[in-house]
Amino acid sequence: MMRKLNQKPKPIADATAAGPEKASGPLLKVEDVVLYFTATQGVVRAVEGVSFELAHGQSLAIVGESGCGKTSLARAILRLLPRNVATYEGRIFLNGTDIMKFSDERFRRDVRWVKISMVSQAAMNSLNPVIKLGQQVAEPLLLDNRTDKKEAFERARQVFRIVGIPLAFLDRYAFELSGGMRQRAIIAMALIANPILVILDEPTSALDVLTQANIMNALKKIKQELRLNFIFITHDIATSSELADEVICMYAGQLVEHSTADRFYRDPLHPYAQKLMASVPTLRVYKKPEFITGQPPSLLNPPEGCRFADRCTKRFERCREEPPLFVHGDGTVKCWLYERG
Amino acid sequence: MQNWLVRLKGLRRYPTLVAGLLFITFFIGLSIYAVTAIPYDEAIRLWRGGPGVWEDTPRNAGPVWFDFFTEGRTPRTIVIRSGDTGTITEEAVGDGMKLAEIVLPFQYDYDGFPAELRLYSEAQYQGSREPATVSWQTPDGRTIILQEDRKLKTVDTYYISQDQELRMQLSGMAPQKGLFVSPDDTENLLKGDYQLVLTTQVPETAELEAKLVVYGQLYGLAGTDHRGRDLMIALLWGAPIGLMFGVLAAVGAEISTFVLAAIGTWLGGKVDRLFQWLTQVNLVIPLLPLLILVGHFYSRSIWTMLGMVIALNIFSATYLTFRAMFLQAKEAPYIEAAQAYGVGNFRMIFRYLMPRIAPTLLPQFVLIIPLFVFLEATLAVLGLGDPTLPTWGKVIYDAVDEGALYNGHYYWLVEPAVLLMLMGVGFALIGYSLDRVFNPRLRTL
Amino acid sequence: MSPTVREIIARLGKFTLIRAVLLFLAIIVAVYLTVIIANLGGQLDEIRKSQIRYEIGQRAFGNPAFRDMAPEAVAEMLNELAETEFHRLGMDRPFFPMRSFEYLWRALSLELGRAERLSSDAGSRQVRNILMERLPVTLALFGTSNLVLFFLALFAALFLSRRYGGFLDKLTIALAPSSAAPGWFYGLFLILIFGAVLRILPWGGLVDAPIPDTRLTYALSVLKHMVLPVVAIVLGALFAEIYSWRTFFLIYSSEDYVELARAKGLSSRGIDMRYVLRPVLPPILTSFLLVLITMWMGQIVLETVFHWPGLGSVFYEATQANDTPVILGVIVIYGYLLAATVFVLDFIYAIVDPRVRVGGGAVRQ
Amino acid sequence: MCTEMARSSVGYMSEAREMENNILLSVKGLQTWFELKRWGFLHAGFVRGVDGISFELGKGEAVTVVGESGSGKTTLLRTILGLARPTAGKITFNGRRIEGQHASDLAWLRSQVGFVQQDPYGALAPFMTVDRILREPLIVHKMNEEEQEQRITEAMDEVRLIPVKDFLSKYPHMLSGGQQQRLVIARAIILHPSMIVADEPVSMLDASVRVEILELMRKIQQAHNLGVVYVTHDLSSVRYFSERVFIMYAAKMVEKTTVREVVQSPLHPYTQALLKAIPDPEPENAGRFRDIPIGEPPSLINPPEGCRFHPRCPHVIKGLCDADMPPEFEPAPDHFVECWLYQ
Repeated sequence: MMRKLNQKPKPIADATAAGPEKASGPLLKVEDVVLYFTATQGVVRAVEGVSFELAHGQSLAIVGESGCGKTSLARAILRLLPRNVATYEGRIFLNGTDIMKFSDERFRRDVRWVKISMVSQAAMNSLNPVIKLGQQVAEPLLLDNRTDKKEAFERARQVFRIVGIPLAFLDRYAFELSGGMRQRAIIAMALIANPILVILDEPTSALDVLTQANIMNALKKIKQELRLNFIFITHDIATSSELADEVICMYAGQLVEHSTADRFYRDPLHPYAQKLMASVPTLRVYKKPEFITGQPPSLLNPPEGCRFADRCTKRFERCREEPPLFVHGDGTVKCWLYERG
Repeated sequence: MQNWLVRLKGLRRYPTLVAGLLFITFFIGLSIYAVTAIPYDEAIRLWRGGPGVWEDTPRNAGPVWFDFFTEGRTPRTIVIRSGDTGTITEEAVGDGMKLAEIVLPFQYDYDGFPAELRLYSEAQYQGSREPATVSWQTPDGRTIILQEDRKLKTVDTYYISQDQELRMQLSGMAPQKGLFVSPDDTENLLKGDYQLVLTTQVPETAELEAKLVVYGQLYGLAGTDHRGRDLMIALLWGAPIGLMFGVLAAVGAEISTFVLAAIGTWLGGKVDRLFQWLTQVNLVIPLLPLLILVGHFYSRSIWTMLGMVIALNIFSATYLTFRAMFLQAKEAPYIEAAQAYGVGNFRMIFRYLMPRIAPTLLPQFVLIIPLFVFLEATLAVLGLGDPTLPTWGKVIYDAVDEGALYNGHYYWLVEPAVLLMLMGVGFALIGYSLDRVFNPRLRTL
Repeated sequence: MSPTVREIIARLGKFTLIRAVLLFLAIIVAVYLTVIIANLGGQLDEIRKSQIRYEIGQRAFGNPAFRDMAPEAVAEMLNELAETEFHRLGMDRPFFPMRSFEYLWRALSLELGRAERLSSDAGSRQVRNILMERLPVTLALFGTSNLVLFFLALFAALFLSRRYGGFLDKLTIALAPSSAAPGWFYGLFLILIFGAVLRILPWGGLVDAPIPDTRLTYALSVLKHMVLPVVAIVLGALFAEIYSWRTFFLIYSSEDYVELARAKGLSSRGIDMRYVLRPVLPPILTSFLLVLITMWMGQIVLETVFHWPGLGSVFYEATQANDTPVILGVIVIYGYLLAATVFVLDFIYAIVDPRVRVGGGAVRQ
Repeated sequence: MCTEMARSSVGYMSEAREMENNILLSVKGLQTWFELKRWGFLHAGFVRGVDGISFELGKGEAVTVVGESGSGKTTLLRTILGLARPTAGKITFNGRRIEGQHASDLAWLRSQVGFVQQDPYGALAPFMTVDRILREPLIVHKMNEEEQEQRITEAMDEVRLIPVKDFLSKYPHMLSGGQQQRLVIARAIILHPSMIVADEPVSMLDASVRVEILELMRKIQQAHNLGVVYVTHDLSSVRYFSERVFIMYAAKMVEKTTVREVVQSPLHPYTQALLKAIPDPEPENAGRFRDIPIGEPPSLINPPEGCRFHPRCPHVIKGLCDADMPPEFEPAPDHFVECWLYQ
């Protein structure tokens, strides 16, 4: 029932990507990205040197408890930095080009909402209350006169059909839409500029179960048909498995494990990931969930050595030093248990 | 209340707040000094005037510190009383009469001419009034007869500077100038010893007294107004009155609106709609004209004005801002929890709703005070201030009414205006910085 | 389908009609309150009676029969006539409720009879003419100064909202307290500097002494006279408004949809216009309404200080001349002006805020 | 497990006899509507929060209500707590009637029902210390000084906020999410209620802390033989709350059964859709599409005619489902469902 997207609109201002299929290296390569904020009590070390790669056509889920830095990582990639940013370093390669070196203006013109777009966490009031929906969705195409008005609105109608919003909603206002519809409008807005990577930050956490499932179906369809890559950020482990080919687990601002979906959801490597999986209640098979004692460390002055040490049952004396990222099978894990590889 | 203290300690980082607090402590100090140095009834006596109160002060004299700007020494007021510096000599001349001669000497070495000359005299005796001659002796030995046979009343005031015959006698020069120059050099002043002599023949039982006042151009720290009143009294006493009116009005208006908003929002329904509509009515009532109507018909006492201002400000527009805040607070889950364990309406309003919004009440309260301080001044400037009280507004009213700007007495207007401004700015400085500390929405910026 | 234009107009019409009715009710209550306060000491009745006696006296002179009567007889006859007249008008009935409503109606329709001393430039003694003559002059000054204030504050606030923490921003924060003083206060200083010392601008008044003949020179002269009053009014509220609106902008520009707009790559100018300015207009209008209300009050003293022949100065003259009907008249007119201000701003609010224009959901009690 | 309470499934006993055979809460045909006003006085319809619900809860028994946002579950809780006035039907607690009473004469209910809310930080007054928060309900119920001290320490011990004196002077913002929720639970049990109403008690907590709080509530329930009504939207966590589960949709209870039955053989199409929609953390999910009905939860202001799920139901029977409201059937013992498929 979803009209197959016959022709893909000509990629616009296509300076970097030479079309997803032909590129050799990974779609996205993140190296030692660091992001600190200044708060009244001191410097919050939200993202502490995260590195990973994302191949073409692969979708990545980033999971972790609240305050582990997953949203900050997404903002770092899309360079959406708040006023109180303290340090912002590292390298981000998009199809081989380091977009961290781009000037803000070039980043705005060539990357943000051209190559990478985002569906933000607070979808409920991410729509401008005083402007009609169609205008807001088509807006990115009208910037720097990338396309004319007619083609922009045609594209808007296309993405509305893809995410399943009745076309009549184009000239309605945000307050006339239900939660589910608003969320779909935000997703449509992210697709409008035909990006190659879409970051989804808790897209459905505020919605009811059926609407959430519907939106997950829509995202899966988009993933297959438009061959889009997703980075899916959520604290809900079960929902993350809906869209994940690979999984990254974050804890206290650091990447503690990066492995394939099969490995992570069946038999995760890192002790924290294991505990996390154990604490998720399952519907169909009965298993008694466990909980993790204690609380995540404060990001103002994080502890020395492994940050999960004081909550980890498998702690031993090596854990006093900070473990590097060990390669283990086709994943990586930040834990001394895997020192021998 | 512990986290309030933490926030208050954090205020030091706000320079504007410290500046504001300095201003206000200055005014509080001024008020305390005013109330102690010049007790209330003394201030009222000096301000309301009455017989002889303003005799010794010049009219429209500038403040003393003007002298720094003019190189020369501007004349100050000299008062010569027969009792002390002046002398009375009496000599019996038979059939119950005596010849009395009052000599009032003074030394005059200022650069400018005096503003005015006046001779006050008292002659207590029965029977018909006797004539007296008044003469003026200059340093270079000349004697000028001011008055030939002036019939002295029991209490007599002789306005020398306004004496037209004298002016004719001095070939048209104004007496306060003519009497102080030598005939051949009428431009610059003749310094030296002068004296005024009053001779009269009166019954022996008569008691005589006289006082010559040579009014200077400058007087006191603040100068004087058109009636010769020392402005310092009004400038000092303006502070406590302004503070009292501003703070009491703010307390009355803000606290009542705050409580009503809490009640109206919590009870909701008809009560809330009624209060909202009353705010509409209040918006439409012209506050100042109504105050003036009351002042005009009934009484201009400061207490009536205060009562009316508070009454008319209970449903002021701030009701709507408070209502918006309370509506938000009312949705908080802890309110529903309190309902669940049985908290009644009264306790809910006063212990659950109000403490939540109270912190934002403080900046609003402080910001309202200057509005009321200026309201009191506005009433006074319209001539409707409390007639008895010496306030800044009253001084401004007199200044504007007497055209201070036209004839150059700028100090008369500027002094009260600057003090009024400083008090207003002081409170506003505190209010705005408190707003940045306590207003939750601002803290996140 | 989205509501058609006709539906929007119908909804706006209904919304404004309800607002208008509520406002008119508010005016009635406000004026009734004024009438009650005015007559607490019976003043209103005194004035009414003296006006009636005056009319009777006028009529009596015309009648030759009285001319040759002894003066006491004439006075006694006039008193009698006055008493019958009072009775006919029911002046002896209790004030509440009937006569108070009668006064209310007379006040509302501004037929307050003759002023006691004042008279309009055109010579009429009717209170209504006196007031109507001065109204346009006040509106002209009030209108210009507040338009200047609104746009100056709006764009300054928008400009500052992007320079949070900059020098200009800190300057505004430091200057914001200056608005604690009302317009007339700055007026005094302006007259002092530009009128008395520099003598480049007129002290006050509406137009030059020898009235210029051509319309153009007349208008220019009026404009010249308006400079100081307008600057005074604007200074009286400018910095406080810039500060509060810049805070609105800051709070609203941290909203999620502005974040998304920035993420979408909109330039900061584009964001300002569509994503910050428009959603912030409703709260700004509400805050500007409160400013206008205090402005109306400040108008009285300001016009007096600048000798600007508007409603404010006629009110001041009335208080000096103890002319009660004019005082009452001005209060009623101010009531209407305040209501009109509230209505206009409500109407603009309805147009600007789509939730009202398109009809948001009903409010759950 | 909680004590399985014997009761006859079909008929409802009169209130008097309910008392001695330990029915704690009985709800029959309950309706709670809110009037909607536009511009303050124009009547603009009703929000039908609860629209014909019946069930019973024994002493010491826990039951879970699964419903999504906008299903009326919060209105049901507020009605049980006496905060929302029912517009029809009967609701009795320990044999005493709740409906028809004015809020002020429900004082007796206040101490009998504890309330645990969803947002731990929001449920605590930010300007009160822990001591003050726990003392308020005791003051409202006029307890003397030592009784207050004794109950506060006892409640804090029970929720393991120890050492007690460390926490007493703290403010809510100084506590972690888990500690805040413990304090909410302490406040809910401090009046020694006979029932607890919990509105999504753990949904805002992190996964690691969630189970800890659930186990704490189970322990307290068994220790004091409390009746508990849990409300959650997360079907997969129901098994850890209670034995029985009610599925709520558009202000009605569409299915009432045990947890095992609801997972193995859900009857109502909406429950079936829910089960299909909820993922378990398995890698295969990425490839599969879930076959679930599209559409939005219905508005409670003018709900659809007949069965409220018919616009989204895959097995809708034209002429029947979209016309009349299905009554409650019992196709299997203790398994009730409101759906025409089982007539």
